[in-house]
Amino acid sequence: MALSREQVAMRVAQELQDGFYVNLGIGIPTLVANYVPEGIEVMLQSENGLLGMGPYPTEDQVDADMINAGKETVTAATGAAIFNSADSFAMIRGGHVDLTVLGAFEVDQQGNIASWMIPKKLIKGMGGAMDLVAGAQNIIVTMTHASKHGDSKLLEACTLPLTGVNCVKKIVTDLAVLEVKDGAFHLLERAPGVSVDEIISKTAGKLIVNGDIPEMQFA
Amino acid sequence: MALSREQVAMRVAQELQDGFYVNLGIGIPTLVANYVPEGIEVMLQSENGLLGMGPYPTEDQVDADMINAGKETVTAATGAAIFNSADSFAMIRGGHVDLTVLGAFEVDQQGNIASWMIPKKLIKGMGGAMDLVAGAQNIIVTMTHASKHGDSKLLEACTLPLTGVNCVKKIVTDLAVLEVKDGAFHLLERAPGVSVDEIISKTAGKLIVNGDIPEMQFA
Amino acid sequence: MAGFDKVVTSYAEAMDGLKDGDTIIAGGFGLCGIPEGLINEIKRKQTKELTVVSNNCGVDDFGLGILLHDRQIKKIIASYVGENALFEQQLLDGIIDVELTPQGTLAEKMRAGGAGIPAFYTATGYGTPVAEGKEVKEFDGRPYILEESITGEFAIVKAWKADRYGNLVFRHTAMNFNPMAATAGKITVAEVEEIVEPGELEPSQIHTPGIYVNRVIKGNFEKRIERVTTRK
Amino acid sequence: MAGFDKVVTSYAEAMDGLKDGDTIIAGGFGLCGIPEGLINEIKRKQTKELTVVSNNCGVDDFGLGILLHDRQIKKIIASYVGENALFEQQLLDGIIDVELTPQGTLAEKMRAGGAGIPAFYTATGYGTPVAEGKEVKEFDGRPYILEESITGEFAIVKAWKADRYGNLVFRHTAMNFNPMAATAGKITVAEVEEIVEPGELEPSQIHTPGIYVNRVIKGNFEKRIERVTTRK
Repeated sequence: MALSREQVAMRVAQELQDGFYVNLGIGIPTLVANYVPEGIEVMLQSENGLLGMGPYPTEDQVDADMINAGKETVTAATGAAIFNSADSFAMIRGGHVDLTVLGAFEVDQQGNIASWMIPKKLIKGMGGAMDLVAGAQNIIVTMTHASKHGDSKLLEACTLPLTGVNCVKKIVTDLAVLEVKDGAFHLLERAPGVSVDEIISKTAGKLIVNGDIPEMQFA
Repeated sequence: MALSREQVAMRVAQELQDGFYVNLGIGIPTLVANYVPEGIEVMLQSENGLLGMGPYPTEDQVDADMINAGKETVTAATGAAIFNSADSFAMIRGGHVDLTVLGAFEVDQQGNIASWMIPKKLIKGMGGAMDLVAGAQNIIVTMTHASKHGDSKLLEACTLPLTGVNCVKKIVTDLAVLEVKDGAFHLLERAPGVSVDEIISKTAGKLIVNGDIPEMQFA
Repeated sequence: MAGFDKVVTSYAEAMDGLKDGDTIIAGGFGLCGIPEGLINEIKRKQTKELTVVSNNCGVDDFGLGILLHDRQIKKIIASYVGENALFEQQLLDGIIDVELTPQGTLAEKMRAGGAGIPAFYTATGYGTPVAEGKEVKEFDGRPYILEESITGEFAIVKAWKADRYGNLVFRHTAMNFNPMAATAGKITVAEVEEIVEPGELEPSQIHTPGIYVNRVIKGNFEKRIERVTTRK
Repeated sequence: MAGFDKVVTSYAEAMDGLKDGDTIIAGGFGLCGIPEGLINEIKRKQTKELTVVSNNCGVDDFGLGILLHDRQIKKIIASYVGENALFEQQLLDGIIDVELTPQGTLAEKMRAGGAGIPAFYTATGYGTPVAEGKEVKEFDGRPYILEESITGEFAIVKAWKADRYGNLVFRHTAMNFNPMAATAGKITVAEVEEIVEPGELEPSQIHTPGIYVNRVIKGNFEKRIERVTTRK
């Protein structure tokens, strides 16, 4: 069965390593913070200028001057640093953030990603997404494998305006975990109960299936 | 008679305006701070990262962490700001410093300046001089009009490696005040008791002498 | 003798000299850390044909969004304008022009503008619509695009504390774009919560040195929050 | 679980991994704000063929100058090296190579290196020997030269206070090049006067966020002064 949003976040959280500085995008990526494995510490970067993002505030703690990149009220974790947006993106562009997790409309087999614009429908702007995909050491994309209409989001070539090129390394969808390399999607894991055939049928781009594909493990 | 170092500094100080941010180079330029006209406030920038440089410290106040661009111990004036060297040169390069006063080996009629290197004799490095002459809104050069051997330092074209091009606006020497524009030195004032003929004889570059040249006034 | 006293007491004085067609660089991220009173004054002045450089354009009835009602903005350079229905309508109607710019590139363009750096290379946006018409150059085998700096006739920023010399300190994440914006204006105006005497701010803890700031005004802030999100 | 605890207790550990031929970016201006103990450790290790990027090269018997005695430095990128007789001798003898770089350009090259900006344009040095071999481009009718960024295998910096996460605060003008240097090393080591617990440094007053710092060591500093200048 396809994973829930929470399960996708749980699976992504397994990619975290102790001491990682991580930037989590809006939506499912934000949920990843709830599933950091035990025994591991990560520090969250918020691109408006906060390293060491804490949990949401209690009602008493709400402060208009303390928000995250999603414009939500947040807190600073112990040992946090706050800086201006140029310094924040210096950090991102300079490759100092270990991992970025973000959503996308489409990803293609070259590791290109489209996530910010649907011509004539959605022109809100790219915010920090282009900087993040150009700068992070490692990028994981979370999204549903296919649209509501069943159209694959894992393509031979993106059809929408791009956010970045040759940058996506890993994809966690509601159906599978895939690696992107050498111009193809490589199937690594499948969601519990989801068949390889279903994944093949919903992947429009070049898909490599090598040997037995294990099911994802959730503790 | 030729001006003393102190008199050159006094004459330069007459160029200061209320509210000016000023960078003073090593040597005579440093002395300018002693002659700020009454009723005027200026703020001194030291390019290692200090805006609002105060006087030298008393012996008790000496602090290894508090130095100026000449590596001398200094104090911070009330209302000073301290910042890193990239921010300091952003300030300089970005044209936010109103006036830079610095010494030179040679200046030419195009406003070019040579101040940092004598091939095979002196190769210490340019420090911040190239940034200062490229960035300041206004540059005044202080130097002796001619060398000990009588060679003019105001040339048709500099012979030494340049610090910057087309940047010097005004020159205060021990003999004269000159403006540099339209490819020539324009004589504005002469030192008390110094004749126009002497200045002409010691100026190798193109010199424009227009009408009567007044003597410098010292209060 | 004015010396370095930058304090002004009226908004009219704070925005004096702003004229039709000017470029305004504005600090703030969403509604956080925005110079509310200075924006209101621009609305009051009815200055037109403005180019506004800001990460966002406020919301319909707050922040820079209020300048849309009377069509004061001709062009906006921003990274995200998705919170504003009126903006979208004016964009579709061709009343307003938008230059969408990646957030980090925008921050760096402002910094470069203030720092005398006319252009810099970045990998951000390479291969995307952002790269169209821009120079590409490879360094170490990776392609980068050339981005030019931004300056404006005015910069308007919001700070927490200022001293009379214009030294600024920002509070928490209300810092955001404000320090870079402050460097990029020919005239920079800071609207602040508190004005203190010179010497009260620790020199090495000043975020924006006074050299960048021409005018300081004490403001009253509503500090509206876009998304109040809490835990139990 | 190491988490984010960056504190090491020996200089050997602090400089572990440094090898012949590496590039080291060093903070400090003259003898002010230099990582004295880390420099001593590099001398002890006798690492050779180093490229050192630093505004200055210390004096004969203190700071980076001590690395000259055993010819550990192959090349230095600096703005001013006039305080060091041994340096001048090695330069004349062709033992050491020097790339003189304007001070502001040097600071910006380090910042760019840390910030993922491979190159930027500056007017500094145009028309001088510094411009030789560099691309020139006009913006608004003024010529600028293209300067490339600098990074190194190691960065060594000196801070006043650090917390265990590597957040750094610098003291007075001992800040100088340290914050930029800290961003430009693959491995950045901070030698500090005091180590405090996370949470003790005010977040918005941290000069260098811990993300840039890999190792922190508490040092003992002589803090030699080059020119003690006093008034009565």
